Amino acid sequence: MSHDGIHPEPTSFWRKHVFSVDHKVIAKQFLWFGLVWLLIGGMMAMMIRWQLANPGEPFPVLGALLFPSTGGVIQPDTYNVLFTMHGTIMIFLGLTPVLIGCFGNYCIPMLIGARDMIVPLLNMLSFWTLMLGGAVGFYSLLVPLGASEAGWTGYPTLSTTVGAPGSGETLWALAVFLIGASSIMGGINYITTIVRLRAPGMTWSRLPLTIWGMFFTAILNVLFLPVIGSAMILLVLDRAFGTQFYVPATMIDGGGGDPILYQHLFWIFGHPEVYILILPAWGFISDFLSFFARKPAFGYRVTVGAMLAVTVLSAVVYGHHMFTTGLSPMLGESFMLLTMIISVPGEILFFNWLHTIWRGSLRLTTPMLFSLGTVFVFGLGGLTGLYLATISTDIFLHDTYFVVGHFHLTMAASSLFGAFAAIYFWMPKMFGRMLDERLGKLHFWATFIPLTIVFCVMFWSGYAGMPRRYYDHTYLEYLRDLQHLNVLTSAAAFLLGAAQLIFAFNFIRSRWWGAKAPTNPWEVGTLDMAVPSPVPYYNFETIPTVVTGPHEFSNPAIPDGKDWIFQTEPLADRAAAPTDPSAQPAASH
Amino acid sequence: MTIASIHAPVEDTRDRTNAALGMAIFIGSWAMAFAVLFISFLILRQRQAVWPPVGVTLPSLPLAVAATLTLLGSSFALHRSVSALRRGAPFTSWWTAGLVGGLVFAVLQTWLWADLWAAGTTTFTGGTYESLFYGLTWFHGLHVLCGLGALFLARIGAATGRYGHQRRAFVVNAAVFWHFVDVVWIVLFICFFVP
Amino acid sequence: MKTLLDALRSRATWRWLGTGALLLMLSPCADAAMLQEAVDLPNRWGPNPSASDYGWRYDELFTLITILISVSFAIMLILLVLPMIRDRARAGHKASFDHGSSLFDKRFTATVSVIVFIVLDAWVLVIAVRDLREGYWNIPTELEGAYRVEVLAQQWSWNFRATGLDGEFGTADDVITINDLTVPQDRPVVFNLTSKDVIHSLYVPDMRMKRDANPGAVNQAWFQPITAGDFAILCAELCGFAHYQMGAQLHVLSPEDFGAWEQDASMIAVAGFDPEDTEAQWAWDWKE
Amino acid sequence: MSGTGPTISPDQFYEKREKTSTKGKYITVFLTLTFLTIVEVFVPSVYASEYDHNLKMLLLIFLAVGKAILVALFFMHLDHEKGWVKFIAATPVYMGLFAILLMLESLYRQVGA
Repeated sequence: MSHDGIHPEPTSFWRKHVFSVDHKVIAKQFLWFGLVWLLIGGMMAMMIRWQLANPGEPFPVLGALLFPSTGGVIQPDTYNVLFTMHGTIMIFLGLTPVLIGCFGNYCIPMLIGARDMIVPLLNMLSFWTLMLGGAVGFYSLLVPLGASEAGWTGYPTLSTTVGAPGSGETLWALAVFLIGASSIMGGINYITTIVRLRAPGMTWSRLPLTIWGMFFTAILNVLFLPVIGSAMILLVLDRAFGTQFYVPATMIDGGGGDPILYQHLFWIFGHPEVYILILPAWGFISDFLSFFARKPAFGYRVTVGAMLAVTVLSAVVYGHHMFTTGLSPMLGESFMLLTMIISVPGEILFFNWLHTIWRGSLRLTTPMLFSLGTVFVFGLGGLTGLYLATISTDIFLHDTYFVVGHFHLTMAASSLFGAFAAIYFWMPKMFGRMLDERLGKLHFWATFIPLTIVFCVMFWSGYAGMPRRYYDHTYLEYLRDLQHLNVLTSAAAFLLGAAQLIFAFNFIRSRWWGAKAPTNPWEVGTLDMAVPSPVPYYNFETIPTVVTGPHEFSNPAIPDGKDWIFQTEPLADRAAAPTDPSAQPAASH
Repeated sequence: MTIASIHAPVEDTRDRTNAALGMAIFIGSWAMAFAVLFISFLILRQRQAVWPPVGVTLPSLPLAVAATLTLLGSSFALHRSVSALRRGAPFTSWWTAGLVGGLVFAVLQTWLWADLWAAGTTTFTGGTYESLFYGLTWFHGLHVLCGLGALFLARIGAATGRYGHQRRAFVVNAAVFWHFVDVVWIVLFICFFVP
Repeated sequence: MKTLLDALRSRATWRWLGTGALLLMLSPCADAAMLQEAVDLPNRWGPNPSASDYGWRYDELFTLITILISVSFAIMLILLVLPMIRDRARAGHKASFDHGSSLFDKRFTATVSVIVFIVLDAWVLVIAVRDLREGYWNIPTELEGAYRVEVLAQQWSWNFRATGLDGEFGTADDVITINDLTVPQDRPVVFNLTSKDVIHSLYVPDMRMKRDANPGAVNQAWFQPITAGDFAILCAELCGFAHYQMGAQLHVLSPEDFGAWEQDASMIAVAGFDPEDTEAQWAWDWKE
Repeated sequence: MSGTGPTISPDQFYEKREKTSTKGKYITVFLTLTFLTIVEVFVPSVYASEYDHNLKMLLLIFLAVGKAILVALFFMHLDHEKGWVKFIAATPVYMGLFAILLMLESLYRQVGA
């Protein structure tokens, strides 16, 4: 391909760094945005844990600044705001921007061999809509009569004016709507880009698995974010115009609005949202495990098929969030069966990951450690899901800390680990600087160990019957003798929080003062690794022509005795390759 | 290529395909939002023993029928216009007809709201019917406004020569969005106006 | 400005900043009072033993799932850690080359996943469906001697209503209590739940029961106490800022004690009945 | 994604398609839609209370869906030579499944309660 379409790089500050349409700049904007919100959300988690370990004691240092009226003590309504906004921020403003906003934007054009997203302007708009959503969400914390405190799920009628008179909840719903709109814009862009802008020769079976993960995430985004958008519109109408979508007319006999309708709508979106957050991480680690085990990804097509199966099934298992709301038994049993069926593609993914690293040549770099960590925590979280998929055990465990431990491991910890793996992996290409490996490994272990303790102890608390979203577990006698579990969780959680400072330090230092990154720091063959670090404005001087798959590691047909090959380089002739039955050239896999 | 196409005077098949695919995904996505609203309608209507609920003044039927036919007519005009555009024939007069049809629809819709509000059927004091009626028609109305904006921009662009046979993706997509608004209205019509 | 930049570039600055921040973050951990308190408080490591007829179903299934997933997780861990040790990159070590795309591989994957599904999921599923049909969802009717309780949840208390001696709701002898429920031992206790304002959830951990109280609808739930004594009732669904305070007491009395209690309570209810007090007339027709 | 271009230019393609499809067809579609709208309005008055309520509902839903399909099929042409692209826009049709599911569930709650 010729040089058409290469425009000169914008030179003004605003066009270059702020209102840029360049996917790499937008990716960095998403990254910084997400990291700042992760910090804020993490701080909120620290406050929550502090309150649970030391009920009614002032939060050290920051408490006096944030809650001067109480001398730093977190009040019950503040506590509800904290966990509500912790959930909302972490999911919508922290993980989504980092995983999907940043790495979707960065990886999709880079890995498929395009110069930018298909509609760069829409891409920019997506970021600024998210920014607006974030601003509205943040502003909701400051309004009189209290911020949103109905949980991140925002169940009516607690989230309607019946339970939350302040305007904070309305702003929260608007923020979620705006963030959803941003994700839809991103999703449309991602799908169209992947379908239309793949470089010549980049067939569907030569896409890195990262792109597949992103593709399915984008599909879920465009299909299910409108659902939450509509649910939020109805909520806003209920709150602002006195409509009756979610508020029943009478206490007992139906009529009027239906609070359960919201639960259905919310979870029709909410369960796919779990996969929206985890599919990119699955994509990353499927690639990274292969990259750093120097082995092809085991069962590429099966992995993609499993991701597809999860995508398709994700919409029809949502009922397991509602086992105690009074679903009809038939529906309950169907959802239990479907939930168990969706675990099969999950098992297949595990099987393929474990098979990928088996008999490899493992380079335990930081991205690899985080990928292996993802397998570990997702394994733990996924398996404990069995308790919650089973209605008769879920009846006891629903809305206890067991659920908190489970979903933090599956959708929070694993996607966070996936995000960290991706940051450590692509930092050199994005910023042209290496992250410090020693600090990175320290960060991994200092995160991994406390994290496992935090959520395993949460399982234990839930097993002992400790309900979630309680301000003070020592208030009721039944829970007083479980306080030691809270203290243990909190101590580990503070360690976990402190460990993130290592990352913040490493990231900031390496961003400006880190070692200069070589062109191909990890010796892998994807398209982005062939261009200089940091990546130049239009990515590819000429659009590359792809001839091999992304995972041809240790292929005997690779010339020059390397164990990797660029996707643009052909493998040696089949006849020249040793007669290993499994050594097939890329075209056949 | 793509980035160039934002400012380029002509577009090629590739660009048109991109635009068509993007629009198809957008319509698919946004139809989900309306699907959710219609599901809410079904559920809430089912919870109501009598429909329409006792004491509710229904909107004026002739007005609603007029609005529906206007919208259908406007869709038809836009379709003729796009067909002409694709052939390279003059298309602006049909387009103007469609745009005017859309404007008339907006006026009729406003009239409907005003009528109903004057009759005492308001959101603030109302129940399920009012909630659904105003909630869904307002949301639809916003899309009508967006659609009218797009139709208007396309018309201006056609007048200034920005859009034409060689550069028509925006025009086609504006028409497609308008048809989508039309389809939603057809379902709304059956939900609220037919007693 | 330049000195500031130089300071930012120097390692010492960062070392001090880092250490300071780390210490700040770790300071909560070093809170001696918190740890001391944890040691001093009475400790419980699991749920209390089941006090209900069907509680064993939960306990048994929980144990079964725990065993199943522990074994699975152990296998996964071995397969994860073994390559990390054995297959570390080192001089002279080469990774094997295998796309895992042969028919054999696909069949192998399919077989493993089917086996895992049967061992892990299908088994549990069958037991769970049996438990639900025989236990949790097999709600006894009035004819089967059920003791019926209407529960009206509100922010932030539980209103309980039993029929009293006449066996009918909405009469003067209805026993109405707040945050305090007395039920007979060895008789099924069936609840009708609804809510005045927001969603609540009636959680009786020792009976292994939980059910949401939704405004605008009535939900059913039941258990059959097999031990007399006092138990806790909690709210499990976020219901506002005093959610954590929304507890109640459950008293299970032996059949004889319960008979005497019901007699007394009914009489007191009749004596205290005030037809003017419409707030207290919230009974509804029992829903089976 | 290279080398999959059409063998005829898209303009020729549309010319060809426009020739095969007559102007009259779209006018017929429009008139059909108008007719259906009028039928919709008259259905309730013909089907008064003595007729089955559900039948009326079904008929109305059928009419509305038919009209929606007509508009989508005949008017909503994306500028793309491959016809299947417009079916992407039809994915939300599967929300119908959820609609049925939710209505059954809602019925259960009302009857069961």
